[in-house]
Amino acid sequence: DQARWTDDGDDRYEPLLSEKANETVEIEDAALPDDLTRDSLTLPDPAEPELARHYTRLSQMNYGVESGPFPLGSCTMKYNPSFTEDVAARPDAAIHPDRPDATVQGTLALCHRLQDYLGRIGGMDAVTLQPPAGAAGEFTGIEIAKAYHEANDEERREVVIPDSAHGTNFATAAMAGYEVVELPSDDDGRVDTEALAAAVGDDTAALMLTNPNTLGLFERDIEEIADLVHDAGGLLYYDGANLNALLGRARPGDMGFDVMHYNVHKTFATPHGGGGPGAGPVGVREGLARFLPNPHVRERDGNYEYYEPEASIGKVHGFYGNWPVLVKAFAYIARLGDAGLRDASAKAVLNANYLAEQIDYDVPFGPFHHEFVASAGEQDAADAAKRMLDYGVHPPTTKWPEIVDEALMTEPTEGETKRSLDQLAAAFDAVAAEDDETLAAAPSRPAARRIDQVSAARNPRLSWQALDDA
Amino acid sequence: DQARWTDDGDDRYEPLLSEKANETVEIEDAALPDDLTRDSLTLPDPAEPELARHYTRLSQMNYGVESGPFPLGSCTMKYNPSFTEDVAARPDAAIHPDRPDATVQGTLALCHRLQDYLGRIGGMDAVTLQPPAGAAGEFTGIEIAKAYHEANDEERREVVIPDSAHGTNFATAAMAGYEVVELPSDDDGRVDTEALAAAVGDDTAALMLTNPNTLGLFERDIEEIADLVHDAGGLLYYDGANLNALLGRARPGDMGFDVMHYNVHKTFATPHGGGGPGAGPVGVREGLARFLPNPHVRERDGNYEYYEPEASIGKVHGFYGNWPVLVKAFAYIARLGDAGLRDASAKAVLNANYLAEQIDYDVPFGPFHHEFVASAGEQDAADAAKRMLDYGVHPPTTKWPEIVDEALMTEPTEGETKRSLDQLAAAFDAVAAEDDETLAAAPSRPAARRIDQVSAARNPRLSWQALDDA
Amino acid sequence: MSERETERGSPYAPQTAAETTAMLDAVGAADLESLFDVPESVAFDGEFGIDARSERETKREVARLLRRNADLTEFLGRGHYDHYVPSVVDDLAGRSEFLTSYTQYQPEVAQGFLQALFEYQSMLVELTGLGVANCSMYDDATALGEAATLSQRVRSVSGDRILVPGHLREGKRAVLANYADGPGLSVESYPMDDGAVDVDALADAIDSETAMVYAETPTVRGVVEENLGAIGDLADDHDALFCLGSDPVALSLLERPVDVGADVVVGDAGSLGTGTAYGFGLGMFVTREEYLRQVPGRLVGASEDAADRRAYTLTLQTREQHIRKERATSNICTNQAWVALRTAMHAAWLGPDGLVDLANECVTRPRDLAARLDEVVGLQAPVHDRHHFREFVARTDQPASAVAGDLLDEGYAVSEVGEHLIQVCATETTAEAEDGLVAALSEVAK
Amino acid sequence: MSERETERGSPYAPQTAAETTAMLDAVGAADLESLFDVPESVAFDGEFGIDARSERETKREVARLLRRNADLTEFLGRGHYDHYVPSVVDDLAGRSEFLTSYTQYQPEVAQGFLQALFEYQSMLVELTGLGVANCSMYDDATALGEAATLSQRVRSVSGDRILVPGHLREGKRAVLANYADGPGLSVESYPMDDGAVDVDALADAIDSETAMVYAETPTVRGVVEENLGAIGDLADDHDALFCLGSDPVALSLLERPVDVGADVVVGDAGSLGTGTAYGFGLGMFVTREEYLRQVPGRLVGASEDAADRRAYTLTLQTREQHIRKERATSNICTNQAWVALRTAMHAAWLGPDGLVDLANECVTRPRDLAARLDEVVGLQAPVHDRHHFREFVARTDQPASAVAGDLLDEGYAVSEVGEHLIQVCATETTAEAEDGLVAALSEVAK
Repeated sequence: DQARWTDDGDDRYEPLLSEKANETVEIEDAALPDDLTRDSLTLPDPAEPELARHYTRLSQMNYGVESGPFPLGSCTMKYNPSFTEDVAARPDAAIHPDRPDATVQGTLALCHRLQDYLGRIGGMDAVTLQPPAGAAGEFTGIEIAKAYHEANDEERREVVIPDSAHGTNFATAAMAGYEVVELPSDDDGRVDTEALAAAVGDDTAALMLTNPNTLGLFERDIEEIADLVHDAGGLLYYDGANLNALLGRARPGDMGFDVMHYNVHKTFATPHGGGGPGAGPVGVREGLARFLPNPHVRERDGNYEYYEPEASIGKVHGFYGNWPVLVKAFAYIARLGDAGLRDASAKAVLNANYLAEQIDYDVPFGPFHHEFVASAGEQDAADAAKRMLDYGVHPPTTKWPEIVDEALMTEPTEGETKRSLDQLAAAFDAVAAEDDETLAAAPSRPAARRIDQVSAARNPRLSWQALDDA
Repeated sequence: DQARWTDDGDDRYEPLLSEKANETVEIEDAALPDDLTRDSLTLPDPAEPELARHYTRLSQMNYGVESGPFPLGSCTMKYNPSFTEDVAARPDAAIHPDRPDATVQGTLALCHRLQDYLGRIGGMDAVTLQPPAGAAGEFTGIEIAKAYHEANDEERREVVIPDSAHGTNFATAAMAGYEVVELPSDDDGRVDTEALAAAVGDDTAALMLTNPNTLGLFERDIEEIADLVHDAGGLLYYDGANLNALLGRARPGDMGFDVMHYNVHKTFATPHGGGGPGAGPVGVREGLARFLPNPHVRERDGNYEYYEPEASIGKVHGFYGNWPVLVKAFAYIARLGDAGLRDASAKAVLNANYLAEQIDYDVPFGPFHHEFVASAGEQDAADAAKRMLDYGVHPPTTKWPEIVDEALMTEPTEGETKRSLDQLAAAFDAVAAEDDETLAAAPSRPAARRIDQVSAARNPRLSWQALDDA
Repeated sequence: MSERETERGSPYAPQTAAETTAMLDAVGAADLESLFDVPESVAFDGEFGIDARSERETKREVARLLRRNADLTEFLGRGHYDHYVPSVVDDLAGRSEFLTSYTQYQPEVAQGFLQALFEYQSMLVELTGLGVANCSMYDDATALGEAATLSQRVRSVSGDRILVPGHLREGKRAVLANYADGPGLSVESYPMDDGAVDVDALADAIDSETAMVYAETPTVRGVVEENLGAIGDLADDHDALFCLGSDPVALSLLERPVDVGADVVVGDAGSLGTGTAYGFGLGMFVTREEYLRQVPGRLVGASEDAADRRAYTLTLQTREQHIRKERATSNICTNQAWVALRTAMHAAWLGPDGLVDLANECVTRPRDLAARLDEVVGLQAPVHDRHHFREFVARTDQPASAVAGDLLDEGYAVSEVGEHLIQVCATETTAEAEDGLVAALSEVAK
Repeated sequence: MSERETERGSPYAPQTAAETTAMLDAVGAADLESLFDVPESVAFDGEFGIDARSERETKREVARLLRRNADLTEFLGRGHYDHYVPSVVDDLAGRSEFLTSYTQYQPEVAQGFLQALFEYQSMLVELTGLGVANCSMYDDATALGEAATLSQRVRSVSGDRILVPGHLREGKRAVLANYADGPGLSVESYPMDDGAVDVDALADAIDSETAMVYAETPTVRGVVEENLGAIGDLADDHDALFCLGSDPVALSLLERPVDVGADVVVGDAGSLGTGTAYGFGLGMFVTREEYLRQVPGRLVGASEDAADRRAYTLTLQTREQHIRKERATSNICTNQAWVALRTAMHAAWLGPDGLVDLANECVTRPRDLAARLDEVVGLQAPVHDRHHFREFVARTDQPASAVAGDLLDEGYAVSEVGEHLIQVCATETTAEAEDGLVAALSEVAK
């Protein structure tokens, strides 16, 4: 890569914008009376050429899917097709949400079609696009379950969640006011149906489940699980984080799930954007459609309109959700169609299996699908991950799920070639052979050396105003 | 910057596409008879994710204006405003050149306006947009001069060019069938008017001149020069490569130039694209407009049309020139207006003067404008440039013009801040203080180490088919 | 291209057929289907019935759908604003190293995004005067919801009332209601007086059970709130959190939240960096340093690396769901980081002078437009005798629905906010359309 | 933004006023104007009279102008073709490291672009079978002009005749004429027979004074030339260079130029990577290895660096103007490198199967469309009883100008190429519009 000016005396990799070009403007002769205005404003003031170099430089200090393999387990870092960006940037997509329905027929038509596509893919009868992320989808789904029970005049206070589940499941249940009942996995890494039978009852509002689970394992007893939950009067919630493993092979609706969310930034290849935006549409089976968020899109005689579902839970986003993200997801699904979606899953699963086969680390559970959890064994998984950075690849998710010691949770996605998987496997194996000292000293090659997390948390400096040296 | 997978055994920085994913397709069942088709086709076949990583990686091994200072003398590597890309990408700009005039009124209106703007900026009476680059503009201009003399029933066989001129001037004159008369510079680095007086005569078709010249010096005797050439019956051609130095301060037309080209990829900030595309519009004074390339745009009653100038030299591009580049140039000029264009020149000149003041290398000639030529003195200028790469900046043009020993021809442009100029000066000075051995071993920090030019030329390998090791 | 077509599979799954075979061999599988450990009884053997398309055809299909949107000039606001976003923001934010990266779990290879988010946080700290900004929430409504739950966590005494202004966007209130549902908070409105907070009425409404008072400036009707200090004092007197709704453009000019006693500032920071995007937003969340460990969402902090250089990392993650699970401060995981990146870029492009100029234009432009509309027969504007920011409400002699509807036919969209009330939003992007709006209203309002 | 406005200067000159003052001090200048060493007598003290605009306003202004272009579906070709360019090409080629870089005078920091151009050259070598491709010229017409001057440099005997086909785009011939002017070459046409080269007539025309024979496949009328081998033999017999015009899409399917005796291949390589761009092109120039040192334009070659790794560099620069001056092989300096980058990307995206599929579609689509038009009352198509590529000529009973003009009113553009001849170009991008064209022609042609 290109050399870049650095002075050995520099104590930073790239100055802050505020260190480059801060300016203070006194607020004078404002269009408002003085007592309604601030006195001054101090912010960076780079001209466009400086701005461009600053962010170009920052981008060079960041690793994306086009930089190399990005096998973060449970994150589905697949390739984000360029053309979906162009599609979402269409001027006729950049409209205001408060227009009357009759003037946004195009937008509503696209939403209606996407609802339909998602319904078919998940085996669900109705889908809302409003939740702006996966966790927001979970919240929507759990609020729907709550509304369902309330409509049945039932008070149910518990949500059951396996110990291997995503942290969001627990937090969502708590946010909705539920008590969390944590379910231990069985020795095979799956739901322990006996423990489940013991856990569910009159207080069970729902079971939240990912399938395949975070170990990549399909919950083979899903029908029994569904029966247990349904017999207890609870609902079955599907966390769609791992849907990329099953496209066209199994549908949550067919497995007995009542509610689910889709992570379009995982399964449908919209870019993760350094943490967001995503979108978390929620699908429900027919009887639950009346609880969907307000408003919902329906078609009448070729025209589209918003309406409020009769027992709607209300809103989970101020407007209609993350529209540009939804456009990208629509474009991705329309591009791939049935065969493409099926193939994406097949190749994602093959890539995970192939990679697991190539590496020296032990993979205790299986058969897995789109991801696997290896164990770093005697090594510290976090240190091993740092060392992988030195080999130029992004490491897997580490130390989670806790069911595996020193977990390396690995999801290569369908976007890798055999060549890049071999390269990735070589990095795993090189690291596996190294000693603790080497791992602890890593990384040395990326933009920054090992960063002190403890110092960051003990002495929080969350803005340039808080820096002593700035 | 990010680490990247490399194996010490690798003998390349990034594999060729052909090394990653070559495929052979047999041509069978073609839509044409076998005897009209080839047998097979062997080319790279990367899927889009691989393609994206390949070119992302290649981009990381390339230095652009947004990477840092790019003070290549005579190249005017100024910042290229992002928005001009968006403007040129408009769908209504992406049309076919064979439409009837009535259906391209927008395109013609823009061209007409740009012709007008350029005419005002250069002090020229008519401007053609057809030449696709600066050298093509020179060719157009010299062909116009030729046509002018032929129209006067004169045979003139010589074009006079100062020794400090761009190589294109010489090549263009030869290409148009002229003999080149090379004019030595005087001790001040400018045109020697006595030598010029001796050189011009009945055979002089034109004098080609850059002003300020490649040393950044304004040809103070330009009026005398113009008189000498005109009195001899020749035309005065202005090479617009250095026009960024003079915007709003002096116009070629006012100095007595009869024909000129504009380098829009220099003066008007269209991106250089790794060598092109550019555009080289040509301006002429009134009497020469009838020789302009065919077709030319004119306005009639608010409508625009193409017409063939009565004594047109014909065409220099198959269609109408590099249209997308022209759109960007138009947008740049319209954005800046008078004040912006004037300011661009002022800051370009100030930046050059400031940088020259800061560095330890000697700058023998002055006062200069937008660029200066320093001398590396006892050092080899090419080696010094390689060493600058290690300090993370792009070096100046080296070893040219020859009038300065070990020349470092430096043009920082208006796009640099004081901060970046100080950084650049520090790089100059660090290199100036180093010994020959250090310079000869440079660079060590960029994507590649010093590249063997001799081996490349002695054993030309111009395609992957020609590589022994591929 | 044939291989790029989807008949044979995903164009974004790059394995060649030969590679697939080799890899199946390596894992000992007969075929791809045998890799799926799905019991027969739940296997899906149907089709979705979704046709694959080429990239070109997909674009055409979206174009065909979206062409059904009417071509309108919008004078719409009410929480979603159109400020011009410079091209360089699209260009830089679109770089794949930013766009396709993930949450910065490995900070050593994510310094670029972390620094950009740190800079975003810092800008919000300057704009609000408060000490801690998180690096994004979904939108203003969900940020408000998070503020309500924060109020319950940090308040020293119990209390479940959340007081909100009578003029509040319905959607925002509905989201807040859902966030309030879990912790059992009750959301109640207090009245307005000529478009601004009726401070006396608020004083009557507030009590010791009040966990949080929310106010906005500008309000959903564009009114610049003049009594923020008094509202802050009221909240303070009752140990209630004072949550202020605003946005970065308004905060560039208006009183600093810290100076009026705000404890939390929420709003849509996407008013910079996003433009009109059908309600797509960026939840701004800024609060006092004392609530640091109760803040929802991600925080970027400065630290040092092993080379003793300043470096950035996500920090205080023990607040978050992936560590704290059901005891987390929020369930948020995926956020709007990339939108925050764009906002920071846009703010830096404008600079402080540009921001102040833009904010001033947001005062003068609606002021001037209201004055012009006030001269139109059948209109009185503005309805509220207040300072406005970006937008204002006008009274119509004709039914508002008829005026707004007829305006649509003329190609202009305004909001209908009452039987005889329309709302008009004017920013720099409507500059060239205002003459047309005045002319059209002169026709349809009389 | 106020500082970004141009009243105070260029928004792309980032000095602050304080910096300007400090820098003027450093150089000892009183003010900016004193830095200009321009004699009073030639100083410009007027104004250009060009108004500055904000970025937003500039975009609006261009939009306002270009909106005057009619909204037409184009069935136009004749040397400029519309093939779909995937978004990823825009995205990757638009990266500033590529777009804003310059000619690779410092190869150590330009390996990325050099490798991409090396790959472009290699693709052309594969497509033509010839050994040396340069890394770009302006367009097909200028590349043809350069071929003509090459023919004079490399031919072992003198001779100044350049023979070109009777069916040749006028613009291309005009450019060739200008290139021929300097070296004193004469450009002469030889006749066509039913749209293809009349080989017998060519045999009559060619003589020992012939420096180069030029032929095209497909021709400007879309005819696939069937006698290339015979033309090559004729040229060879007379020691004339055989220059073949084509393009990368056609060459993916048609006979390899090396197999028909071509010495030089020119054409518009921008048919991949560019799309319709008002004639903006990419001059392809490929020739035999024996002419290497006479090749115009830039060449990228492989070499090794000091670490013994493969690396790339511009090579054989002694052919070029900046070294050889008036003895250079061409005056070209700025070329179309970035366009070549796009072409290589597009070709790689398609892959060999995609290229062959696309080329086959360029045969079948016009064939099928011609058959449909042949059934339209008032039309006979194709006029030439030949294989076609992308386009064909149809005969009209009505005057062609009336038919083409009436079609414009229906929203379709075709070329008028004779009193009763129109030309129609059909590629994958016209797929959805062909029904409409047939229907419209059914109305206007009868």
